[in-house]
Formats: sequence, structure tokens, C-alpha cells
Amino acid sequence: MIDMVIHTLVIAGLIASALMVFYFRDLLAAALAAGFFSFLISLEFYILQAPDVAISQAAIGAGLTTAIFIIAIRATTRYEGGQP
Amino acid sequence: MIDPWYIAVCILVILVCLALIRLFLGPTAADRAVAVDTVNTLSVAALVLLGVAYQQIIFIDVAIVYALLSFVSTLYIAKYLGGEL
Amino acid sequence: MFWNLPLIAVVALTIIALATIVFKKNLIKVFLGIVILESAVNLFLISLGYREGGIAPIYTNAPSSAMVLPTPQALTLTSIVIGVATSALLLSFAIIIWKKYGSIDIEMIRRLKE
Amino acid sequence: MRMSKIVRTGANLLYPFILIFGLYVIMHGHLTPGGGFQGGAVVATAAALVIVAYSYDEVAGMLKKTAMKARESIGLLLFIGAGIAALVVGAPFFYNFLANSGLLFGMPVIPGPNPGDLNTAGVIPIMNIAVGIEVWGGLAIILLYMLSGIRKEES
Amino acid sequence: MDLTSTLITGAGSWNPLAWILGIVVAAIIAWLIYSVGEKGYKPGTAQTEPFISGNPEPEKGMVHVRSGNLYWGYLEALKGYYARLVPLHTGDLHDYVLWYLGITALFLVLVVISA
Amino acid sequence: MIPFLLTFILALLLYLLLTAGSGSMLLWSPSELVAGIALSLLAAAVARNFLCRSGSFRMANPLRLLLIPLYLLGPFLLEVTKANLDVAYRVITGNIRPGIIRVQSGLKTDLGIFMLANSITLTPGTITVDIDEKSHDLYVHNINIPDGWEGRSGVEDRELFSIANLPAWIRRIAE
Amino acid sequence: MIPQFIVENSPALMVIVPLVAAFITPFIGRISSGIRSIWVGGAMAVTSAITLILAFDVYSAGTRLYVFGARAASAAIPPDSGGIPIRIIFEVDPMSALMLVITAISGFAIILYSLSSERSHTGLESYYTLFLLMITGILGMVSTGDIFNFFVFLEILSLASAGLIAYRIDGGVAVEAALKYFVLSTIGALAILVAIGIYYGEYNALNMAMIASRMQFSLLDQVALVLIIAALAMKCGAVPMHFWTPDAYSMAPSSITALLVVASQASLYGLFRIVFSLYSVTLNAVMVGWLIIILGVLSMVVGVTMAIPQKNVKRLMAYHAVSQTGYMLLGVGVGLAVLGNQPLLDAFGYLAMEGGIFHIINHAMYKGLLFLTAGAIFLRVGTYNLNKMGGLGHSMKWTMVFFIIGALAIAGIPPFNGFASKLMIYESVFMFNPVLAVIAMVVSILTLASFVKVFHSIFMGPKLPEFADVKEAPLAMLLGMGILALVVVLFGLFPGIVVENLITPAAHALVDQGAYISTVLGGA
Amino acid sequence: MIADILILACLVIGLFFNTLGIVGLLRFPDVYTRMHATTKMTTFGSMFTALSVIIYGAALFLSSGDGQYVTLSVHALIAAVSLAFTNAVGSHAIARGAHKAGIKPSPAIVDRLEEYTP
Amino acid sequence: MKKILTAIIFLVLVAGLCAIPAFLAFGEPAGSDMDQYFIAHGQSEAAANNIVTSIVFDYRGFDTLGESVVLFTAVVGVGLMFRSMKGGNEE
Repeated sequence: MIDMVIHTLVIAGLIASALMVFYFRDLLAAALAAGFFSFLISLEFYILQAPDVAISQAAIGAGLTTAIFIIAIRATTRYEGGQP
Repeated sequence: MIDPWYIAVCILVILVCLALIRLFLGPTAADRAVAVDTVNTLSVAALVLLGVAYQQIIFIDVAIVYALLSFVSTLYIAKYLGGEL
Repeated sequence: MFWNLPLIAVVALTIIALATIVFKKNLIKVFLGIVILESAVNLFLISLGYREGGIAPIYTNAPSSAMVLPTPQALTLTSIVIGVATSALLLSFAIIIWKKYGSIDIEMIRRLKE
Repeated sequence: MRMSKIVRTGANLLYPFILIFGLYVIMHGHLTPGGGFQGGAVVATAAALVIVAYSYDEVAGMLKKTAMKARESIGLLLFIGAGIAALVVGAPFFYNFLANSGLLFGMPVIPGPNPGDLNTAGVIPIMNIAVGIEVWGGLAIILLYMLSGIRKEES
Repeated sequence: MDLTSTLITGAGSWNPLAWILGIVVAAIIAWLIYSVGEKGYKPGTAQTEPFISGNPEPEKGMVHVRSGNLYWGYLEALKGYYARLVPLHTGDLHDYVLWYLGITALFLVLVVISA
Repeated sequence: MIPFLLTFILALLLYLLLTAGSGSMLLWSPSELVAGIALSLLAAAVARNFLCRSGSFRMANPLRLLLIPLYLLGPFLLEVTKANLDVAYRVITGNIRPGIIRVQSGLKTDLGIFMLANSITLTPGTITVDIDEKSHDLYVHNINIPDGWEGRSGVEDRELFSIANLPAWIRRIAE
Repeated sequence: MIPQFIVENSPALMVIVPLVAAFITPFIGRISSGIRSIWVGGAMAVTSAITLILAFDVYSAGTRLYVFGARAASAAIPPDSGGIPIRIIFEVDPMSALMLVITAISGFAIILYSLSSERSHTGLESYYTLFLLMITGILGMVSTGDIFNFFVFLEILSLASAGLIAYRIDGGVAVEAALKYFVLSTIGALAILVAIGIYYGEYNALNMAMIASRMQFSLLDQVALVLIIAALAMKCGAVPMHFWTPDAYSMAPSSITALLVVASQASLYGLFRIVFSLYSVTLNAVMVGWLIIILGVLSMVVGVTMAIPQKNVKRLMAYHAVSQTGYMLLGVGVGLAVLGNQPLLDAFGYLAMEGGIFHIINHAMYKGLLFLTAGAIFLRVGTYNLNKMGGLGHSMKWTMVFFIIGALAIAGIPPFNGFASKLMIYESVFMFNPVLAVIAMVVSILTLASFVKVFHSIFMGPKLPEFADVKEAPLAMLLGMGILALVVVLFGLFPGIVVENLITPAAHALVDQGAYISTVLGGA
Repeated sequence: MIADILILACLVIGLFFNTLGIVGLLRFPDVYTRMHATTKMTTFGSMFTALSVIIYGAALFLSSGDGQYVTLSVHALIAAVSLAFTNAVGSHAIARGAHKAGIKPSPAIVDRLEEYTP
Repeated sequence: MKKILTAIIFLVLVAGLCAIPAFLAFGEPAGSDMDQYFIAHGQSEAAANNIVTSIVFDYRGFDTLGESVVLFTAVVGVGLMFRSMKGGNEE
């Protein structure tokens, strides 16, 4: 029962952070929210008994993808549709 | 009786969801970075506790990977914020 | 229905990701949508393999009777690496387009028409 | 530009430890969660740590692009070579010819729950190492290339 | 390997030998026409210059009919069709994705209803 | 050669820590030992220029290395506990008086300044914000500046710590 | 004659050889460019040779299985597994072999061409690496029998193609085209992955034969079918989703465009394989068949009408590629629509499918040839704009000859191969539904018209002063074009042999789902 | 028994500090003060939860003698140590980045860093 | 017009995707014979304790090769994007 509570919480966090990615106009904040999303989905993999996938999502999704997104934001522009 | 590990994990996940509020509100990007950094720390704690709760000793490796690597993305954000990237 | 929570989450995430791809004009935002879509598909695969009360398919100190299904985990590993490769290539395209066009707004990137 | 001295010193200190931890994850792929990709990504993150702590020019001296490319190709060749070796033995491509053979990594494993021995699983550890090397080179060089894209824009 | 095998479709047949024969005949006819041409032609002399009623020869580039001018009538006749079709190709990535998703949705409805 | 050996030994130590408990008789099984040595050699070959970048091998002294856990478990833990209680009090009451001050460290080595900065970050209501690369002075954000400090141009590092004299420990370890 | 080892392991070798060559190519390029050319050309030649050996073996000895990682290459089912295949299996039946032949011929011709055409560009080692990887992707896609493996090779193909489309990054327009292609193909690939997940969740199998034997056509299967059909139809450029095609085809280097045609044929193969081998009779064949027919007709009409007003040669040809894809969809769609009805299938269904499949190979040859000629012209003239060209027939005679061959073939003029396959499609479709056949013929006429326009504006007319010093294309390029032209002419002159030996087995293999399943599952 | 009490105590302390850290994150006025809350308190709290795991592993090892529990303890220890290490460096980096980005410490008595130009 | 169509498309897609949670049960897979084979034979055939690794590298090793190749392809593609354009005449 209690693991369903954890499930529910993690999934609520997942959907909330995905909505934040949709909502933020500041691309850096959106990339941060995507990093947050990666963390949560990695936690969800962990709860679903897939530690291999959790490690790989933690290393690749949360670490490197955020990094290359930030490099790309640096190389292009930070705000969606020009300066706020 | 419910396993205390599960309750602890539950509380930690609730805290993670609370940190989401700061991620949403945070007026500057630095606030959001702090929120993400906090979540990293809490996640590591949660992962360690979950590993014990599942009686799976090898799961702790995931927590170490988290602890070592989450910090790199924080550094990228900090470097970008400081205009040094 | 309540117990299908991860699968419902997959549907929700897919729709959010598709909405991000379709409605957002910034290329990097679109790519973030693609990343979310990939994660949603990965979550779908993993939750297919979950078995109630199962443990991870590693023979360390576990009874072998109730293990979760291992194949989806193997598939998801492949899919994650493909995802990072995709994002890297997409982002490098975005950087080049910014250099050449001075914009990464999708409405501006339309020199190829007709 | 480089980051502050504290971060640089931290990166220097942490680099070998993340490296050895990544190698541990690679090496224990057949016993614990992990394996080639995960460990390779961890090792690549160590490279990312150095990349972020120093300026691009300094990094270009420390982590050579050519060496990374070579690492990637060598990893892939080793991986595909482990498959081709099975062809030489006379079995189909990717046959695990070392498993249960008594040679390198060839110890049989006792069925049932047990912590396992490093010296098992046939070609799987070799492939793990190969993939680890490949992912190391690949992910690190992606970061280097993208940073070089930023630099070129400025000059 | 029967080189003379005939491709038999429902309503006709196709014999490669006949075709080769036809090509040879056509080539012979072409050669015949060529061979009855003017024998006194010498390239490089004034003979080959075009003569346009004594007017100066126009620029080479002016003589050539450019591709944009070909099929003008066809395009003019189908103006309404093209006025609808061409604007669909907006070059906008969103439209590309939406068309794809739309076709997926349409197929979904059709297949599920029909089954 | 010395950097290589030093990196090798430290890497091997970490590897052995990670695989502790793998053997049935000993704490480590023989194959783990062989693999650990091989991997540590590889890691040392790759990372020898990183761990010992400064070129000084003062830290190669085992006694200094032994001091580090002692430092972490003794004075440092005390300070951390006290700092946390302090911040907990401020979180609950909201009673803060923040500001950024300059702290004169007088430490010369990279490792020393690194340890001091991290100790400051983790301990007494302070965070290292920036560092003067030449004079190794730290700029520290303090959550509760004591009276009279806002006028001073520089604060001695030991004034920050109330229970134990951490800078002295760090000097003993790293200088 | 050929060592037994190669014949036995050819399915693995045809993937290994280009892969190993690709991994080493970046380092060979450092030594010298000449050695690199020899290396790449040699690797491609070896790959083509192995592929042709495999195809010949399949045509003569029947469907081949290759089980990766098993103790024996043909042991699809382990003895104690209870009758399920667990490993990745390459299942090369005549339909796959047909695609292999296409890839081998085109790949070899195109690499010969590009050795000379791309000589003066930077980043060549990456170019060749990606080229070989693309070949690998196509070969793997068409020969695999495992649905997840199909996805992996599809991704290899997408990434390699995207990188190559963006090869000329100077103006940024090529990158824009690559971006559009790649975003679409990523979303499509993810849709395919969802479908794979559905199959896995329902039937706990990844092998196509296994899924086919368990197929029930429930609601979830319908969803999966739609996801896969839409994604693969998008990847092969069927009309409402064709927008990326002209962008990508016109912006890629010409040699790559020729290969992209083959790649889109491979997607088409995947579509047919999924529909016929995975679903077959369980499917509501009439509905899906009509969907494919409608896609095909739309593709034909819209493609050709959009082609006529184009000013860019390659864009024009790209729209023709869309239009020709419509023929294949039409032919095979008619075959699918009558799949459940044996008398009609015998009467014209097989003929329609043979026409569609024959058109695949013909299209790959002549469209490749046309794109290569466009590239040769670009190399000498420096523009793709039709309005700026003219009078090139005086100086580029061989290119002109090859262009005429290709143009007549695509327009379906007899004695070239396009006529044979189009004739088969017309006849069979006429029996199915006369209106469709009439549309197909009109489209063919419009095709001819637009190629007359291209021919006139490029080659005819007086020799223009700005192109006074234009020379003939280099020998290697002519050689590459020559191979394809030779194939076009030969297929046109002897279509009976081709249809009998290559096409008919392929069509029957596609229709016969039972044989496909029992090859793996052993007559179950 | 005594181990159980110790484990529970450590867990409670850890969770208490973690909770306070999040409260501080939500409550404090600007980046730097928030960072005080999160850096110190969540690190400290997480170290305590890890400590409970270490004690758990040690107790089980002492009672059963199984080498796996050593692994558990050691890995938890490594996780805790690396957490403390990386957190300190990471929060320093964020603070520096934030100050360089021009975010002023809004309620501030004094800001010496303003005067510093490298 | 376009907005209405977009809304309809999204509604249909939601409905179609909802078939997944409606017909696939979470927690109890419909069939598991293939995976039972892996779980039962992975230890003896591939001699690895981690069944996921034995699938990734042994039973489905070819997929893993393809996946490494995907990463390699991405690296080569990224390198192609950021190559130096010195020397050689481009279009």
C-alpha cells in the first residue's frame, strides 16, 4: 500500500515537472525542469525494480543531457521569443 | 506494522514534491538550481533508504552514481549563470 | 484503474510532450519535448515488465520465483542511449541554425518552402 | 573561462575517483546493476567534470579529441571483435564462446541466489569493457565538439 | 536462363527480341535520314552562321527558352488547384508534425471503426 | 612517477572499499584484487596529471592522510552539528542578518584553501561565494553577521568558528 | 568456388564488413586521401559482393535464418524453451533478398560516384563513415526478423541520413532540411517503439514470426498497426506527410540523395513486411488496403503536380520520388485489398503486387541515376536552378545520355524498365478499379511532361556563353551512373527474366505468411 | 534492540533536518540564504539517514557475519561522503554563479564582494 | 479552423493512447514465457548473475552493437556539424 503512495507522489511530480517544461519561457528553467524530470523518472525506474535503467537514466539523462542542453542554450539564446 | 524505511522514503518523496514548488516559483534561475541541487541530495537519501527497504544491497550503487554525477549538471548550470561557459 | 497509474502517467506525459512539440516555437523547447516523449516511452516499456511484488532480475540475494521481466529493461537501456544520441545531434543542428540564421524560432526557420 | 580555484581543485580530486567508480561499474556489470553503458556514462561524466571546471583551451590540452576518437573506435572494434571471434571459433556471430569454458572469465556460476564471482560470464565482461571505452570516448567528444562550437562563434 | 523470355501480363506481352529489333530498325532509319543530308556542310565557316533576314543574331542566352516559361498555359489553367496546394507547403516544422499526427489520428479512427 | 603511484594507491583503496565483502575467506576474492590492480593502473595512467596537478607531494605523507578522517570525525563534526542547530533555529524563527564579508585565510596550497572553503560552506552559517585567486582570501556569505563585522574590511578565518579551531587543523594537514 | 564459410555467415558478414570499415575510416583518412578512397571503395565492393552472394543463395535455396549468438546459426528455437525463439534472428526471404540486391547495386554505384564528386569538400572521413553506416542500416532493416532490431537499424539509418543531409552546412539550409527530417523521424521512431511495447506487453515476444503466430487483432493491435503504418509511411514520403522529402532530397549531396531513395524504399519494405507478415489475414485487409491505395493515389497526383512548377532540379526530382512511391503503394495496396479473396488475388492481386515490388527496384535504379546526373551537372555548373541553365548537351554528352535513359524510364516509355512495372500496375489496377488506373496513366503522362521540361531547359538550346568552358563529368562519376544506366536498360530489355526470378518469389514470400512463420517456428 | 533504537533515532534526526531544509528553501528571502538552508541541512540530514543504513548494515553483519552487509555499509558510507563533498563544491559554484549573474543578496548588511574586481 | 483540427487530433490521440492503460494491466504481465526462459536459463547459459546484462550482451547482443553504432553515428554527425571549413571549396 505504502509503495503505491510513493508511486503516486513520484508520478504527480513527474507530470508537474513535465508541465513546467511546457510552461517556462526561460529556457534555462525549462532545462532545469527537464533535469528534475529525469531525476524523478530515474526514481520511478528504481521503484519499478530496474536499477540498471535507473543508473543509466541518472548518468545520461540527468547528468549529460542537461549539460549538453545548457551548452546549446549558451550557444543560442536563453529566452523563448527574445528577451522578456 | 509498516516498515519504517518506507515511511522515511515517503516523507522524503513528499519533500521532493515540496521542492518542486520552489522550482516553479523561484524568481531567478539560481533559485531553481538550488532547488534541483536539493532534490539531488534528497534523492540520494531516498535511494539509499529504498535499497534497504527492498533488501537489495546492490541497489546502493545507484545512489552513489547519483551522488557523484548530479553535481556535474549543477556545475554546468552555475558556470552558465556566471557567464563563464 | 488506479493500479494502472504508471500507464496513465505514460499517456499524460506523451500528450504533454506532443503539445510541447506542436505548440512551442523555440527549437530547444521542442527538443525538450522530444526528451520527455522518449522518457515517457521508456517508462511505458519498464512498466510493462513490472510484476507485482517482483524483485530486480539479479541473482544476488533473492528468491528466483518472482522477478520482474528483464527484457524491457534491456530494451530501455538501448532506447536511452539512442535518446542521448538523438538529442546531441538535434542540439548541434540547432546551434548551426542559430549561427547561420540568427534565430531558432520555428517560424523563422522556413527558407525551404513550396 | 575557468571556474574558481575551489571547483578546479575539487574536480582534480574527484576525477580519479569517479573514474575508478565508473570502471568498477563497468567491471561488475554482470554481477551488480550497471555495465558498459552506465559505467561508460559515469566515466564520461568525469570528463565532463574536467571540461566544466577548466576553460576550453586548457581542456583541449588535457583531453585530446584524437585520443577520445581513438578510444571510441577501439572500443567498437573490440566489441565487434568479440563477436567476430565467435565466427573464428566456428559458431555464429556473437556466440558467447567463453562462457563455462574455464578460460578467461569462463568459470561456471552456481545456480540460485549468490553474490557471484567476477571471473564468470564469458565474453560479457569483455563486451562491457569495450562498450564502456566506446561510451567514454563518445560522450566526452560530444561535449568537446559542442564546446568548440561555442568557441568558434566567438572568434 | 532464357533471354528471349516474354513478360506476359494480363493484356499484353513483351518480347525483348522484338524491342531490340525495333531499336535497330529505328537506328537504321535515323542513319538513312542522316545520310541524305547536305554533303557540303563544313563546320567553322560562314555557312553555319544563322541568317535572320540580315538582322544581327540575338544573344545566345536570349534565344534559349528558360524553364520558367515552359508550361505557362498549364499552370495558368490549373491556377485554382495550385493556389490551394502550394500554400500547404509552409516549411513550418509544426505543420509537418501536425500533418503526421493528423494522419495517425485519422487512420486510428478509420481502422478502429472498420474493425 | 610519484603522481602515478599516488593516484594508483588511492584508486586501489577506493576500489577495495567498493568491493569489500566480496570474498568468503578474506574480505576480497582474488579475482577482485587482480581486477582492482588492473583498473587502478588504467585509472592512474589516465588521471595522474589531475590528482597531483600542483606538483607538490606534501599530501603524499600517510600521516597527513590519516589526519583527514580524524579531522572529519572530530572537530568538523562538532562544528557541523552546531551549525545545523543554528540554521535550524534561524529557519524556524526567520531571524537572519545576512551579508557577504571578506575572510583572510593566509593558506597557500590549493588543497588547503579547498578544504577551508568546503569547511566554511558546510559549517557555521556561512557559504563561500568567491575566492581571490591571488591572495587566497575568501568572500563568505554569512547568514548572521555578528555586530561590528560589517565595518571591518577583513575577518580572520578562525573568528568564524566558535568551537574548534578548524583553520589550524587544516594548516596542520595541508600546509 | 565461394568458400562455405562466407556463404554460411553472409547475413552477419554483410553487416560486419561495412561496420568495421566505418570504424576504421576516420583513421585511414589521416594517412592519405587516396588510401581512404581505396579503403572505402573496397569495403563497399566487398559488402556488395557478400550481399549479392546471400541474395543469390536465398533465391536458389530458400529463406535463410541466421540466429545471432546461438550455438548453431539455424537453431532458431532452443530445445528447452517450449517453442519460442529468444534470440535475434535475421530472416532473409526473397523479398528481403530483393531489397538486398537493390542496396548492393545502388550502394556500389553511388560510392564510385561519390569518390569523385565529393573530392573537394571537408569532413570527408565523416562523410564516408556515415555513408557506410547508412548502408549498414538499410541492410539490417531489410533483413532482420526481430522487431526491436528493426527499430535499432531504423535509428541508425535516421541518424546517419540526418548527418549526411546536413553535410553542406555552409548556407544553413541543408541543416534546416536535416533538422526537419530528423525531428519527424525521431517522433516516428518513438511511435514505432510504442507499438513494439504494445506487442511485447500483449504477446511477450519480439520476434516477428512469433508475434504473427500469436496475433489476435485486438484493439491494441489496431493501435499498434496504425502507429507503425503512419510512421513508416511518413518515412517513405507518402503524401500528406511528404513535406520533408523535397527539403531533404534537394539539400543533401546528390550521391546521398540517391541513397536516400533506397532508404525510403527500405521504409516501404518495412511497411509491407509489417502489414503482410505480421498481420496478414487477421487484418481487416480491405480497409487497410484502401488506406494504402488512397495514400498511393494522393502521393502520385500531388507529387507530380507539385513537381511541374519547380525550378530546382533536385526539388523537382524529389517530388517525382514522392509520386513514384505512390505507384508502389498503389500496387501493393491493391494486392492487400484483395488479400482475403483468393480468386481475385489469383486474378490480379499477385500481378499488382509484382508490379509494385518491381517498381521498387526500378525506382531505386532510375531515380538514383537521375539524382546522380543532377549532381554531375551541379558539379560543373554550380547551380540547381533550371532557369539559369541551358545548352549543356553540347559539352556533357554522356551525362545527357544517362539523363535521357533515366527520364524515359521514369516516364514509363518502352524499352526501359519503368514501362514494364507500370504496365503491370496499370493492368492489374484496371481490373480492380478502372478509375485508379486512369489516374496512374495521367500521372505518368505528367511525369513525362515535366521531364521534357527538365531536359529541354538543361541540355537543349544553344551553347550559353556562361557555360562555355564546362567539361564532361569525371570518369568515376560516369562509371557510377553507367552501372545504374546499364541496369535500367537491362531490366527494361529483359523484364521477363527479372520478374520471373526476382519479383515473383518476392511477392509470394510477402503474401505467404504461413511460410514466414513456419521458417522460424518450424511448421507450427 | 539497541541497534533498532539507534537506527530509528538517526532516521528521525535525518528526516527532521531534511524537512527543515525544505522549509528553509521555501521560506528564506533570497538565493544565498536559501542555499544556507539546503546545503547544510539537507546534507546533514541525508548523512544521518545514510548513517542509519550504516548502523543497520553493521548490526546485521555482526549478527549474521554475511559479507554482503559490509558492502551495504561501505557503499552507504561512500554515498554519504561523496554527497557531502559534492554538495559543498556545488553550492559554492551556484553561489558564485549567482553573484556573477548579478543577483544581489537582497536583505544584506554588507556586500564586500561588490568591491572586488579580479 | 486549424485550432479546431489540432484539438480534434489531440482528442483522438488521447483516446487512442488510453487503450494502453485500459487493456494492459500494470503489475501482472499477460504472458511471460520468453522472460521466464531468460530468468531460468540466464545463469547457466550466459553465466552471469545479472539477467539484464546477460540479455543485453548475450541474448540480444546484436541490438547492443546497433545501439553502440547509433552513438558512434551521433558522434560522427556532431563532428561533421562542427568541422572546420578551412580548405576545400564548399557550395
